[in-house]
Amino acid sequence: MRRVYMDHSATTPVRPEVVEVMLNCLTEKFGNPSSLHYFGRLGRRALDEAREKVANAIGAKPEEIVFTSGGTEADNMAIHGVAMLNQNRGNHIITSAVEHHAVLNTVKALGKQGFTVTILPVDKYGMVSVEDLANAITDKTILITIMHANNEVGTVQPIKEMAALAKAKGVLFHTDAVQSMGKIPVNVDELGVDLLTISGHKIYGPKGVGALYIRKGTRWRQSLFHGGAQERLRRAGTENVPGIVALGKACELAVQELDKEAVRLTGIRDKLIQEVMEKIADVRLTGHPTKRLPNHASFCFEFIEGESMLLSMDMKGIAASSGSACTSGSLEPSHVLLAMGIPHELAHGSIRLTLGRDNTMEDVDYFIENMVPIVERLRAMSPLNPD
Amino acid sequence: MRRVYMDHSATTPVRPEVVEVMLNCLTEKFGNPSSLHYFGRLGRRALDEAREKVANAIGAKPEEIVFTSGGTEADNMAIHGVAMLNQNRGNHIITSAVEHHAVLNTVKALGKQGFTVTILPVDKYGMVSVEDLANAITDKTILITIMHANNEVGTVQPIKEMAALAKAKGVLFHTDAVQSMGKIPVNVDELGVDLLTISGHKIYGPKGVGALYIRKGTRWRQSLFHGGAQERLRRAGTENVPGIVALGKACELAVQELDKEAVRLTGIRDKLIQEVMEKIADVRLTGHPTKRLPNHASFCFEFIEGESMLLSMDMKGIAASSGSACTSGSLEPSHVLLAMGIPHELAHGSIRLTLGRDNTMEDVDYFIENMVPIVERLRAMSPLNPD
Amino acid sequence: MYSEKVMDHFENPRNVGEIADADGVGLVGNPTCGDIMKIYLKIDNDVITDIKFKTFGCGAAIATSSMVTEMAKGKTLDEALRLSNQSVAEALDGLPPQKMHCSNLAADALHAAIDNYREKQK
Amino acid sequence: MYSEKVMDHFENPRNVGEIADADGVGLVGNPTCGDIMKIYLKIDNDVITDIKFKTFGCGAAIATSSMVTEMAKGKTLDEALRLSNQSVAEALDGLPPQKMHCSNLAADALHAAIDNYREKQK
Ligand SMILES: Cc1ncc(COP(=O)(O)O)c(C=O)c1O
Ligand SMILES: Cc1ncc(COP(=O)(O)O)c(C=O)c1O
Ligand code: FES
Ligand code: FES
Repeated sequence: MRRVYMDHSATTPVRPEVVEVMLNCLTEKFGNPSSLHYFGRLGRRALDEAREKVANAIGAKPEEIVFTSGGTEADNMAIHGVAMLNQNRGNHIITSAVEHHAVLNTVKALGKQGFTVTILPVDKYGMVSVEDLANAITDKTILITIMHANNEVGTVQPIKEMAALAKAKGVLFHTDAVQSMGKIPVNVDELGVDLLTISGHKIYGPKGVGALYIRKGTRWRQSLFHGGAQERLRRAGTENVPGIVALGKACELAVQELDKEAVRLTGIRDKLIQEVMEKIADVRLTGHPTKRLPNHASFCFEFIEGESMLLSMDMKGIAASSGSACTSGSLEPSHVLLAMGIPHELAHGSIRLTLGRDNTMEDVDYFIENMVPIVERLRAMSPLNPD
Repeated sequence: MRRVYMDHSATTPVRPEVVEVMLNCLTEKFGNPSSLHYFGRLGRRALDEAREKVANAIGAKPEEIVFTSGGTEADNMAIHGVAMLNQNRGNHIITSAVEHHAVLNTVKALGKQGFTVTILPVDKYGMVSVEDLANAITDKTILITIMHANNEVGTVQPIKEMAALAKAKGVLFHTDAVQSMGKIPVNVDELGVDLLTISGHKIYGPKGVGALYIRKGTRWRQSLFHGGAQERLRRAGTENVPGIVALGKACELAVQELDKEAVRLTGIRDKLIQEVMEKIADVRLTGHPTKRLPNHASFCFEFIEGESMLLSMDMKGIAASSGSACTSGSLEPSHVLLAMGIPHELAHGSIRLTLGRDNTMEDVDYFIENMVPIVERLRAMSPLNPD
Repeated sequence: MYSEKVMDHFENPRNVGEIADADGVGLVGNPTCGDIMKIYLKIDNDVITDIKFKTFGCGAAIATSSMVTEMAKGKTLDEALRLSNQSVAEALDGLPPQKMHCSNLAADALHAAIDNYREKQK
Repeated sequence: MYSEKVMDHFENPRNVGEIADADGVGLVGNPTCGDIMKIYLKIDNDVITDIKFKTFGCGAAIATSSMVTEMAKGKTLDEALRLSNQSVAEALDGLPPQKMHCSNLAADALHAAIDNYREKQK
């Protein structure tokens, strides 16, 4: 069966160039970077080079990069570490209603530990308002954490404006750039952020590795793990050298190819959106119409439910995802769609199509060809369908 | 140059069978296990199979295994999670003076947060006394965490007796089995432990992956990470499927080959110890003479220092490690050797040789051949040498 | 994640549709996830002679709807009332744990349709 | 981690040994790591004519010992006293940050040996 993978925001395959460098660190350069000997030095060098690559990719200095086990750990580490070190300065943390759970749940947990939390609303496009943020900052505010681009609807936030505001008020700013990395430019100085999260498996690197950027001089301290002195005491545990080296390579390639790939993907995405809106009735684009990731299309289909669409698509070899309650462990529909004011029932019918390196214009044709009858069939079965 | 790697307690190369299954999950089975579609289901199945393999290897049930980013995270997770959930029952935690920093520093950190900590001493062999443990337990004790085998001196602790004691008193027992796994039998029921840590990169699996066994019904809760609902809410973050699958395979192979390999390594190790003691004067075996890991030989050489020995050995292609202050980030000599009553100066001259799959009897000859003149040369340079 | 039987009923659902002059109609919403199911009955001499459904919901919701209509057809109302969520799930070779609640929807909709019929008879 | 020069001085240390009838001897222990260094001086007309060392310590300790003896040989005592930790480390093309303290050992031992000689002259 033809297989069309359109779920690159969930995860990506590891690309061959990355597999290659990774392999090398599993077998040849397997030494523990803390070891003095030849093997250890090879490991250490590989680690140093990877750190440089990651730093270069986001415009940072190598010593500002801490490697983690993924985006989730980096988000936790950023937020918890700032909160712990700045308790004496204030106890107010600001985030947005559309953050990934790695941010939202971490902030909420702090809310139960004596911190005051403001969760900023978003507009119907999933956009946070800079004015709302300005109004929310108090002299107790120590941290603002707002994602660069949203994983469910692709909306890109005005991080630059918000970070500038934070800076003017002396508040630290963290952004989760897990989804934006490799799709739009991510530069810590241009964004003006103090902390920034990336993850390997969203950029054709492996799962289980990520990085946290911590601007030099940022009032942050390690507060999650205790153990060895790795990562200059900022993250205990033997370094995942193969994963880190792979992340380095993935970052390097992502940045090299960004411009070309963004143009190509935008073309495919725009065709996808256009065709869906044209060929299928009662469908709504979710997220911002223009300020969105170049590879990201997301919709709500009226009268039908996400999981049954996904299953039907899967039978045709199409891989996508949904924010439907029926696909989530919690049985709650996506908090992102709800925060955008989309009613429960409509949120139920959400589908996310996220494109990547292997997708082509033909994939769009294949998708539309198959999706039209799927929607028809499921709508014919739906008690909500007015026809 | 001939290269003889004798530092398997620091880390191991990933074996080819493990590389193979890992590779498969980087490229083919790359799906996110949380995804509904074909690719996601492949990832989920790979994850489930790996969980079964790890569980089988230690006599556990699959649902009792939580995958982590390594031994360090698993140790932190075990200790912190028990402490957080049992605060209302008591605030006393017992550990030993020879634990890995992932345990020791975690327990000490809790000591600063209102918990009372007892750090049990060890005898000259690095052995914890069951009697000492019995005397230390109070009605406030909620957790005992004592490692199965020591990483620096190879001493194997009487976990079975200690865990039985804990059980009789209703105290939870965690053991760090990072070093024992694959070298001596590790079975959670035979040991009688409630929680147990393993790490991939010590058993020919990759770095950056580990597992925590949590016996069904254990009063433990996740308390490190917040985020997605992975690992049945016990560990947030996209699962490191390639690493986990590799860990599963590594565990399977480790157990299959354990008996044969233990006999083979014991033979090489015994020859190594015997030759060192015979051919080099003023050297002391550290750790227990018999109750030690089959692949583990460790010594203190009088009058000379560890790092300079390591560097000299490295010039001959021999990779080993040392608990010398000069090789540690902290400039403190090994807390393990000091806890065993070895004086600072002697601890300075420690060397650890840990054997693995590729080592042969010839490696011992090569080591001795080269080590004898190294020791001679460094002793001739030493102001401490009485000759 | 779903059994072959679930996937078969999802792909080829039995008895989809409406009955214009139904003797009983049941409409239920699933309180946990918000899914909705509607069941139409034709009843002759206390026996279900025809049954159709319409469902807005997940794969399991559609499959259990289909299965429950198959199981109910030809049964007396009392027999049909004894069809439980459990029995529907079993007939589908089981459902994933987090999807067990979906089978409630189907059994509840059937029971609601029978209640509706009986109300009208009074 | 170490520069080539460090490794060269570690592998082929200059001036290892003792001087039986030394004019000055300095013995210092490194307070941070516990390493020990002993330096022996032969002095003629305020000039260091011979110098030897013995060191118990890390690679950097041995290399800095070797380097400091090379640097001191032929110098007047006042010149030798101006040899700092920093200049020894620089002569070795630098040391890793966590090893900078090792160079203290070498300079300190030299200074201690000179002090010892001057004490004896009094
Ligand atoms: C926006 C965002 N943040 C964080 C994460 C978590 O990253 P990871 O899966 O590497 O833990 C993800 C993806 O899962 C994400 O999309
Ligand atoms: C006994 C022991 N526990 C824990 C660890 C930490 O494991 P990891 O390196 O996977 O974090 C190690 C090794 O580093 C170890 O030897
Ligand atoms: S009926 Fe909604 S999840 Fe199944
Ligand atoms: S002198 Fe001891 S660490 Fe260098």
